[in-house]
Amino acid sequence: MHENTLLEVNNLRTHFFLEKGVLKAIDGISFRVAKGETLALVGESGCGKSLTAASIMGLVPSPGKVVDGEILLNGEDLLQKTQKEMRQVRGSRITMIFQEPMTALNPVFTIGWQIMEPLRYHRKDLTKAEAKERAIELLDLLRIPLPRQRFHEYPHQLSGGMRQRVLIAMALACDPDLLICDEPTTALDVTVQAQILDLLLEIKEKLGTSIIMITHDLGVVREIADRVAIMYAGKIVEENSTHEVFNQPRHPYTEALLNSVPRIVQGERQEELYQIPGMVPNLLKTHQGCLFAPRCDYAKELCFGVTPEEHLVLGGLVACRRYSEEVDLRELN
Amino acid sequence: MILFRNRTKLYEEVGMADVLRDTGLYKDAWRRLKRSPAALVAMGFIGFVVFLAIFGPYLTPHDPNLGNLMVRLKPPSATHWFGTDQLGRDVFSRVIAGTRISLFIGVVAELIALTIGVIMGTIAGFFGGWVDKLISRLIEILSSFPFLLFALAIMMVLGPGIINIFIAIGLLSWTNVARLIRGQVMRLKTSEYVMAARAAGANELSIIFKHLIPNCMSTIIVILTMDIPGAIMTETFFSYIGMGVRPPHASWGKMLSESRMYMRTAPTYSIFSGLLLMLTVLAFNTFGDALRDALDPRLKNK
Amino acid sequence: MLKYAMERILQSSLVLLGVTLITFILLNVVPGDPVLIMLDQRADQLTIDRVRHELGIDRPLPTQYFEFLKNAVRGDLGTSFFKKRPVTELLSSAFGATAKLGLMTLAVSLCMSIPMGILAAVFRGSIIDRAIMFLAMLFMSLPSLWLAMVFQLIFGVFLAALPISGSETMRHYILPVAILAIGYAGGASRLIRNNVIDSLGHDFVTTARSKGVPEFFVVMQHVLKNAAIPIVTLIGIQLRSVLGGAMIIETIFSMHGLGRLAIDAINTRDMPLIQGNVVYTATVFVVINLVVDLVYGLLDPRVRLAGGES
Amino acid sequence: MKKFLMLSLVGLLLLSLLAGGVLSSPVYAGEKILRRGGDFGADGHIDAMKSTFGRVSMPYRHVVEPLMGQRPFTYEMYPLLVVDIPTVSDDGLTYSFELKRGIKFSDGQELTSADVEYTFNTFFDPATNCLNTWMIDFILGAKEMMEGKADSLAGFKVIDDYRFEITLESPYAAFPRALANDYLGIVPKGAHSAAGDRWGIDILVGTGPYTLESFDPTTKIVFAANPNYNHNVYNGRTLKARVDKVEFYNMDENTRYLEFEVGNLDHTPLDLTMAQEYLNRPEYAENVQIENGLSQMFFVMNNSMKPFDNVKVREAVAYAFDNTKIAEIFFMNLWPVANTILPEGVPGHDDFAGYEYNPEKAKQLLAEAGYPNGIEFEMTVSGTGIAYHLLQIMQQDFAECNMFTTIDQVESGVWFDKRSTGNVQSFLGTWGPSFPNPDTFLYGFFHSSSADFLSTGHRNPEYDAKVMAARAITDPDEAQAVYNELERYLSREAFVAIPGFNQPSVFLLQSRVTDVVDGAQDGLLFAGLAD
Repeated sequence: MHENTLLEVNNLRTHFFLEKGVLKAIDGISFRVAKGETLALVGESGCGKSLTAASIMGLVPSPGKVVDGEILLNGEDLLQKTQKEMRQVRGSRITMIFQEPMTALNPVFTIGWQIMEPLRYHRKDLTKAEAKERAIELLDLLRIPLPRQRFHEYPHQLSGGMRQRVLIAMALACDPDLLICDEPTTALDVTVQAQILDLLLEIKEKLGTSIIMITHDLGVVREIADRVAIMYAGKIVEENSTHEVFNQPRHPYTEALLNSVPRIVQGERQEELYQIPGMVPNLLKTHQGCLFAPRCDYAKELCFGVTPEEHLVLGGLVACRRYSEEVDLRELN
Repeated sequence: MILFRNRTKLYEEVGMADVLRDTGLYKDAWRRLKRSPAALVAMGFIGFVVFLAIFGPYLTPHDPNLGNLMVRLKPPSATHWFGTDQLGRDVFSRVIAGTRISLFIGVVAELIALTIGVIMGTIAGFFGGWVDKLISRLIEILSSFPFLLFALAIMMVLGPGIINIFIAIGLLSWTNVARLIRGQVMRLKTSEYVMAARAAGANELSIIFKHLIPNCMSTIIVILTMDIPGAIMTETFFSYIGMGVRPPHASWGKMLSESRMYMRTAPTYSIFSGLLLMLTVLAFNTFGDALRDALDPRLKNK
Repeated sequence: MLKYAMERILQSSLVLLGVTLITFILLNVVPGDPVLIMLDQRADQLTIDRVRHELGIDRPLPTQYFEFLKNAVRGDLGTSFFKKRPVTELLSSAFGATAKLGLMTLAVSLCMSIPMGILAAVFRGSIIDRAIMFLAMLFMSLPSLWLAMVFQLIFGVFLAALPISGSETMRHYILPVAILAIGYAGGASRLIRNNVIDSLGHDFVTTARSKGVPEFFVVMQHVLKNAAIPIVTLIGIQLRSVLGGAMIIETIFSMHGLGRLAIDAINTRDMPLIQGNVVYTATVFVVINLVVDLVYGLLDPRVRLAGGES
Repeated sequence: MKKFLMLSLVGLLLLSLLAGGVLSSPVYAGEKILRRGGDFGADGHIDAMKSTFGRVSMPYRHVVEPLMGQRPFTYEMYPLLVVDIPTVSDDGLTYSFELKRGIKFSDGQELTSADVEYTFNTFFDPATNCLNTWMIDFILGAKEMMEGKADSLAGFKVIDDYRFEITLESPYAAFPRALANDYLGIVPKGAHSAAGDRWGIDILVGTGPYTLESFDPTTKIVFAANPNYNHNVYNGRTLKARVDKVEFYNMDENTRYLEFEVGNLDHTPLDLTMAQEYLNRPEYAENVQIENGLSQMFFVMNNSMKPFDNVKVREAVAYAFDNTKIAEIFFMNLWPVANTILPEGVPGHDDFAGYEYNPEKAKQLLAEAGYPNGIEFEMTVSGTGIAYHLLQIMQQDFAECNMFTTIDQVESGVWFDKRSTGNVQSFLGTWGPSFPNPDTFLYGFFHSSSADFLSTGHRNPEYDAKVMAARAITDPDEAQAVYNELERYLSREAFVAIPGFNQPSVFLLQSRVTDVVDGAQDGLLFAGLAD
């Protein structure tokens, strides 16, 4: 384990036990987040990226259960902690912000109250007045104008961007080590998105907080992430530095994802937007081989039979047959 | 115990959105209903009661209205399974005979209430403006009325008889239906597909009948099941104040209110009179609850 | 706010006017002549005419109604035909027992239904939920008439633990309150459960949990305050119904309340008393609706500010 | 604001709890309270003048007494406020009275002729709104008063403080009996006029054995003993209230029985169907009391309506009404069969054996009347009492006689509306006098003036004239003969109504109740309680 590793997830499996069978929503993923690093978890909806966040937070919903793996925060396994101990971690060491700023705030409490709430449970040393000062400080930090006035307002009086800032302020209240952002900008206007991302970048600089950014927006990834983990059907198919992923996508799925983003190059119009053929596999069924194989342009017969292993590549990992030692690298092109 | 998101979102999240969408509304509801054993038991019981209501007259071992004064208020025996009542009539036969009347009152009264309620609610919700104001005031006036007076007035104007009990209960309880339907229509009115239909040049009548009412259908079905026990209970009240079905005919409510006098000396009379009523009400409530969960989660706040 | 209240009061006066007018018309349509009821055994036409004149029901109908309105505005609801007492006196004396019975019923039913509803919602789908919901359903299915008899018999006669009827002491209220509260609690706990479940599904619950808020506070603060609005509506409806008087229970337990007064009035076609009852019921209806609206404002900032700005 | 709201709600609840505790009725040690249950109906007052109901006059008599008294059960008339039974002039028109000296109202005022005069004037004053004027409107000047043409009763003459005379328009032999009615209770002039609308509500002053302590119209009336009561002598002993208080509770029927069982009530009327239940329970058999009274129940057919306009049809009903079976089996002989309109003990009664149940004969009579396939008619009933049960039994018997009936169960208001306008086709009616007076039946029920009000539909001028003439007959034997003839006409010739049962009073009485004078129903006025 590296000195500067903050979070290490090893072979995490989260399954849903439904009447129809066991749904392997997360099926053995591993990744690391270093201190001060931003990791982007990228994938289509339903690939299990939000559930990964939930697993880390210890908030997996009821038919679901973490069945295997380790989640090490500074070396402590969160999965071994009791509910009560987990509660001490949530909101203080790991915090989270959500996709829908409109609904993630409780409409019947003032934003001040809600920002002070984590302090009430995690920073018992603070008096009420101090907590209030801290909240206002946070509002100020997130460039919310007139923080003292806003403090007493209710969520419905704020715009979407403002609410997301409030959520971030709330998440930062106890100086967390890790901030998980679950598609924080998806529900926002483009201009507001940019502001929020800038803010996040700034915070990262200032506070040195590690961030897990869950998103399907590759633009966001490019802007903010240090490293990227691409998820597909409950597995991480590729993990590498942002630069590598964007310049040298190794996994066919990553490649496909990148191709499906419209690129506007001056004077040139893309004829057709690339679409990934086929459907996301039904995770209730047992699959053999690579889950992406049915949709993969490069799939060989072998891909349907053998589950691909992870292979070390330059700066990262990729789970594709094409990188196994046995395969001739020349076949790649 | 801990919920991460609500279930719909959850299924979407884990790639099971198809579970939610691939079947039709009713088929889907039926599938969900089948999962609840309580609902199935309730449904079975309702089926049994309906069977009794239809075939009851052929099943009674004795004439339910014919008494033998020699065997008044007897405990259960081989000839009289549930014992006899104060006029020596067979309680078992009367309970079965009462099934038809009580169930009929429940269903027909509720259908009447629904018809009026749906029409009024749709008109108020769809047209809005002064029509809505008028109907809303009317509903308000009717709800702030002494129930008994209103019931009496209707019964008086119509005269006594089973049919009029239906109508009275129906006229008394349409306001709730109207209120619910009104709210739902108002919501649906601004929905995208209604807008689309409008944009496509559909006239108002066809919007109401093609779009609004079918979309309220699940609400309507749920209200029907949930309010039938209410109507059956109302009949008990009518019987208590001596305005029930015409003697010597039996209804559950009538038997219940008459039997309570003999609770100490002939407890079985009272217990058996009330039992079927209670179980039926319980079955309808249970079934209605499950049906609502299966059909229309939006109705939860009723 | 004031403007809103004024508007509501104006609206409600219209409702009141409508209610009294319909009552008046109904009473004149419905068979049953108070004079004939009063003179049950025998009377000559002279007496009938004289009594009719004395009660003022020989005047033209519009005159009767306007006279009633004129006096009602001054707070005089007339004198009961049968009870020979001022209607306001009768109503206010009966209000005591009804209000006591009603408020206690409401309190007890809420004390039962709120924990029941929350527990069932929190343990949704579990055996606890099923047991509680079955109990609630059973509560709803028990006819109060029958329950009253059984309770009187068990607690009053066999165990001799509680009084069978009357309203003199607190002990007298135990049985009727229990019977009424059981009926109300059944429906209420189901509604509360559903609302809590609804609120539990909201994103802010996840937010709260992600902040490390203990589950108890998640439910008691975040969820309950959001589920409170439908519960307040429910309390409003229940309050309205308990304050209307419980006809059967008041009769069976010999309580001097409004429900019984209403039965008497209607049975005897006691016009002033019926009108008084109607005015009272409608007023309660309006006042409670207004209060419920105000409470909404207290609970939900969105409503409050919307009201304040208009 | 929120806190305030919560606090006020909690406060309200606490307050209501406290109020409940404080309001508990105090019971003093050694105080004897006789508790009676009953049904007050919808009445909120106890002013017998303004009511026609026994439920009002019965409590009223605890406080206010009429001039004459009548022993319960035996119907023996005795002077109560007057020295002796009044003497009548030779023309049978003028009665002379003399009041007992020294009788005081409970407010200390002494009873004088002025009070009696005031009472009679008040009785006929249209402003009083008395509902019972028709009972004695044959007093001279009564009609003028009721029409508002006179301020005082011409037939009432005060001679001095203790003596007065009353003159009638025409002779009426039973007049002194009429004075024994509760609604003619003598009220104190000063207190009554001062009380105004509150008379019978908060204020009730009389010469009676009790005073009104409190009156809550829907639940409870409390009377306290009047210690100065001394003018009612029976069997040589002065009657007095033997308990400190009498409390009347207005209760639902079933609740009354339960309260009786736990010992909270000393007396409650008992529905006949329940009487059998209690007789069958050994621990209560002793408590069931039955007293034969003068009330008769008969099956009334509206003589003006088809098919009952045909005397043959009415005769057929006499053969179809199996009152013997009902009395024996359903009433377990607690209610005797009545075969005549006039009950035993009333002049005019004879021992007619009645008509037996005979479907063949009934069918034959129907055929003779032109209904070979039988008749259909409607029987109306209000409430769920004894008549409701009886009609259902009779319906079965009738059906065997080709009489096909429906039972129309109506709400009480509708009942009165329908019956009092002559629109009921048939029903079970109960009628009874307060003393053995055939006139109450013959005039009160079957006179043409009742044809519509009581839905008898019976109109026969000849009969009317005979009834009116019979009123003036003072010779008992002559009266007996005339009444007998009229009775025979009603029950055996014209079959105006079919006699059914003699209706006794049935009630539950605790064994600790002592000193019941004669009949317990009314004799409870002076009953005591064993320790």
